[in-house]
Amino acid sequence: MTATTEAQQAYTSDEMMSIAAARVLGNGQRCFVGIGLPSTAANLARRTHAPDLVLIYESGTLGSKPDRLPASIGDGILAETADAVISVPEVFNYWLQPGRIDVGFLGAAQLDKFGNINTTVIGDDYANPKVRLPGAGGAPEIAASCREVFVVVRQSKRSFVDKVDFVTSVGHGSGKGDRERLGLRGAGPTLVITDLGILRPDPETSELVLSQLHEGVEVEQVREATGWDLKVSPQLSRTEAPTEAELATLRALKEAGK
Amino acid sequence: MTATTEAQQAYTSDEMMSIAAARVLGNGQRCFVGIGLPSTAANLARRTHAPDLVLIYESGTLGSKPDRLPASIGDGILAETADAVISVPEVFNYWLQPGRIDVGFLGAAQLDKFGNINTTVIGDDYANPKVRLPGAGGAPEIAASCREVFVVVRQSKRSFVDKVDFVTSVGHGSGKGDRERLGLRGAGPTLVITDLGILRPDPETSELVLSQLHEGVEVEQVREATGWDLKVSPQLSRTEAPTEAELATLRALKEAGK
Amino acid sequence: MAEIVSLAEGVGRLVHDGDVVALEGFTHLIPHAAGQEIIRQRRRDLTLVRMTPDIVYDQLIGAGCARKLIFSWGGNPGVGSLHRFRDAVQNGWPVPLEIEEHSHAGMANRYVAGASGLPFAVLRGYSGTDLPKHTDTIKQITCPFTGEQLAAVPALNPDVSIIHAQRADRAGNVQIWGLVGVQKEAVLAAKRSLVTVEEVVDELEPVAGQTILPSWAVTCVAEVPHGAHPSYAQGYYDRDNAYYEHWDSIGRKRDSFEDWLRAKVFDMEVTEK
Amino acid sequence: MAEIVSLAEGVGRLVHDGDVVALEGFTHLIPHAAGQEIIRQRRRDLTLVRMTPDIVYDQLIGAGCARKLIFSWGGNPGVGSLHRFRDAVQNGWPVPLEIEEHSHAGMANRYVAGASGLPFAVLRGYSGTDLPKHTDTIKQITCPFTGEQLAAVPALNPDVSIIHAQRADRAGNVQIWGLVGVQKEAVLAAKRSLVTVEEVVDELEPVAGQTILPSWAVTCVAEVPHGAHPSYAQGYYDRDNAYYEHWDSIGRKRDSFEDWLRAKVFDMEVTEK
Repeated sequence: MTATTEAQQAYTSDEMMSIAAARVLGNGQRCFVGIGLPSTAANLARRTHAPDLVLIYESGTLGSKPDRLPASIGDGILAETADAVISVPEVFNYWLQPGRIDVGFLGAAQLDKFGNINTTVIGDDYANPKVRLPGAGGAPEIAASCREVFVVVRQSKRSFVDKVDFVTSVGHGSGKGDRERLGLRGAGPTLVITDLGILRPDPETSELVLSQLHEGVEVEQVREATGWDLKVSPQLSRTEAPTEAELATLRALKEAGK
Repeated sequence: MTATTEAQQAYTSDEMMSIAAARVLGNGQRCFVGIGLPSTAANLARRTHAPDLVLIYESGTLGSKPDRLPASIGDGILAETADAVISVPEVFNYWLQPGRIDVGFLGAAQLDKFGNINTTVIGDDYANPKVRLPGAGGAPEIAASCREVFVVVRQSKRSFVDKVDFVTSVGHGSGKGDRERLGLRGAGPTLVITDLGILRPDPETSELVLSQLHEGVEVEQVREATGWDLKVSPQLSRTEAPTEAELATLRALKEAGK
Repeated sequence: MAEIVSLAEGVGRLVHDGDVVALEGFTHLIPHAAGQEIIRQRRRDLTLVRMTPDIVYDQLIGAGCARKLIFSWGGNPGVGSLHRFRDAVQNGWPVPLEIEEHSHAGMANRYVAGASGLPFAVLRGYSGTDLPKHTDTIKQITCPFTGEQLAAVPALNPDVSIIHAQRADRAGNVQIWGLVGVQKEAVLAAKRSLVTVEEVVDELEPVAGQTILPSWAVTCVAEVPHGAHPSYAQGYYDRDNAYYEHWDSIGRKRDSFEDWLRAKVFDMEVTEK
Repeated sequence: MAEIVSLAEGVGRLVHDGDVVALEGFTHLIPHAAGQEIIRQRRRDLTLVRMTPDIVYDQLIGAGCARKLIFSWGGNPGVGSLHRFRDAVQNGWPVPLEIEEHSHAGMANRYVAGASGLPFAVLRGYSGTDLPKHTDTIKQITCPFTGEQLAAVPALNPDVSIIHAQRADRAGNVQIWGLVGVQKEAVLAAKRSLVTVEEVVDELEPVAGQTILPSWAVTCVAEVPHGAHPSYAQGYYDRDNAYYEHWDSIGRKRDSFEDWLRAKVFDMEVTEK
């Protein structure tokens, strides 16, 4: 899965994705972190350009400062290094629900062109699914209540679909204005960071369009990895390749987490 | 205010009241304690026959074990000696509301023949009261949710009225069956302990009747201190005079609390 | 992130005429110094919110800062009445005081709803009492699953909540222990918040039973040693029970109160400069 | 007051066929030993409740103890799927498993309502998702003050809740610290409760961030060292991350799971006697 550019780069597309995802987090932001790819990116951001990033995990930690990647959402290191440890009901009721969190950082098993997320079932029949996924967890309310949502997910025709089989977490619903109609107070997914590039909702339609390509990736490659007729932003830009410092920090984090 | 018996006793009627109130608390019971007379009685009980009485104060302490009378409901000694200190919302929501408390121990400014309590206003006009009292505090929900309620209050025509000017906390409403109709789950006031004796609700009507006389008090004296036509239980009994141990413990508690 | 300011600056910036203001602290950690600073800055038309408007609000009410009080128990704990509160309710002195009266359970849940970003809270409360006749912020609600009737109260979301805590670090993280009351909820329910603390320290050593309000959940922090007196700060000083008794003699009469106001509040302004 | 019992006695007395049973512990302090004791005692037709039915419920489901699961996230955290859970949902093996699916916020609030003696909880949740189409315990409710539409979920009141904690004293007071999850609410919501602890001690030294469940709020306490493994108990042992990976290979196939069940659960019964 090494990204191929003219000169073969010494980083994988997964590394590019994590680094691109880390870069979009601003210093001092309050970030509700899902485990896996989001946690990797958020911890990388805190170790590079955003030392004051406030990491919030649904297990009940505010301001965790782990010195390695947590192995799970409730890794002891998250509690031991937190500013405050609170109960799970309090996380959701006092901190997430009122809109105190700037960024909800989510993964997805399946994502559609309006940024709706499915982590529940693959297949049309909920009672007899093709694949039973883990389910909602904290995601529906993270997607509803954070000021904005960043999704980080590997891109493929299987995962990027025209319409998700099950709406676990609402992105932009069936298009512009749906969030307001549903009473969802956050802005929803404003960025989808993949191993190929970055998608953003079109300001007119809220449909996700390709707005940024990672180094060495071509538009056609992204379109082939997308299950709908992907539009490309007129302001399409290029992701800068990872710096040595970013790569070294990411690798050290992952190594320490083993 | 010394109780007069044939041989002048060496205790006051207030002391008799506190001791009589302490005696009705069973060892191991969970008791939600109001400040003032109830707190004196509950602490006396814990120091005499009920060492395992669990004292709960609305300031957020479960199982306080003060070695002197607390000067207020939030005296530091209540927190320092508690099994657990919790927030005020938690006291009401997790501990009182679900019916976990055996006895709610309340005072009253005004009490009527069905044990309804007024601590809000004296006079008919809420907007222009004759006397503005402190208000409800925790009492309405203590009276609603504890398994039973004991009221401890000095008896006088002014305080024991036919109908309270304002129902701050519901006793037996307007009579038998009213608590069930109102959805109140505890039994309500089962004992009213005064400086003259003890009143209990009649099982048929829920009207408070005189069921016990303190040493040296006569029925007529109690009737004169009651603002309704007080009925007397056919099983009228006599309170035993304070023992030396009870008096000594009560006085030591009060002395230490100064 | 919370800014560390002086008390005068904090009150000056955060409390405006006409605001809904909550000062919380349940017996423990009552923000008395902040209350007096509000008087000193001559704020008017405040809607004051507090479960137990004891001395701290008797002072604000007597000084004419408030037009409305939202509360559940108004007395001088262990002593008796609040005479300035009574004088305002019964005689409209120095200005009329509107009241909105709840129970503790109702008030606590109103803050919880406010802190939770919900418009209302549900509780088992008020049933059969006369409170709903006089308080229009108590309604009934039906459980959509069981059909049961319960009480509903609207969220409290003060313009500013003020609390006192033991300490904060230089980043503005606030640490409280002992009786924690409803202070966390009051701060989280408010649009702005001021936390006065006994001391600002380099590091917040963990304490059993502590509550931490992270810096980013607080607007301003002011170091105000003894800022809770005559209330207490566990680990710092005890409750001044004699002062509560003493207050009765000050608050009982308008002239003794006004003498106190001049000597202990307004003249302090000059001293501070 | 809580009685101190053996694990076998606690499960024997408190968990009955057909009960609604909650085992809680959010990553930290998962009561694995108690889960395996339920398997060993061959309980059937349980309605299992848990926010995150991870390995502990994969085991119970695979062993055929459950007829229904109420949950919000079912996976092997950091590893992948729960194969026994999937096999029960998709193939009805070893018995069909009915599911009732919520979000974390909904489940947490259902426990809060249960602990609070309320029939339901209100939250901002589920709006626009497909969950309400399949879960009939999600309804709408209207704020009686603002007219706003919110979600309502019914209280959870398990017949028995089981949690694991660091320690208890001999009177049965239970102390927990580190990530406290939703355990207090789960215990307070339940009709009966069993708390397994790492150790029973003479005195509970205060710990920063502790939660205390007083003895009278708990039915039984059982001393079960390492009772959370492969989860962890802060201050006692770390999470066995390798075991979570290892579980994938056990749970993936019916026969490897049945081998594990025989060797690690049922044969342990003999050993214990």
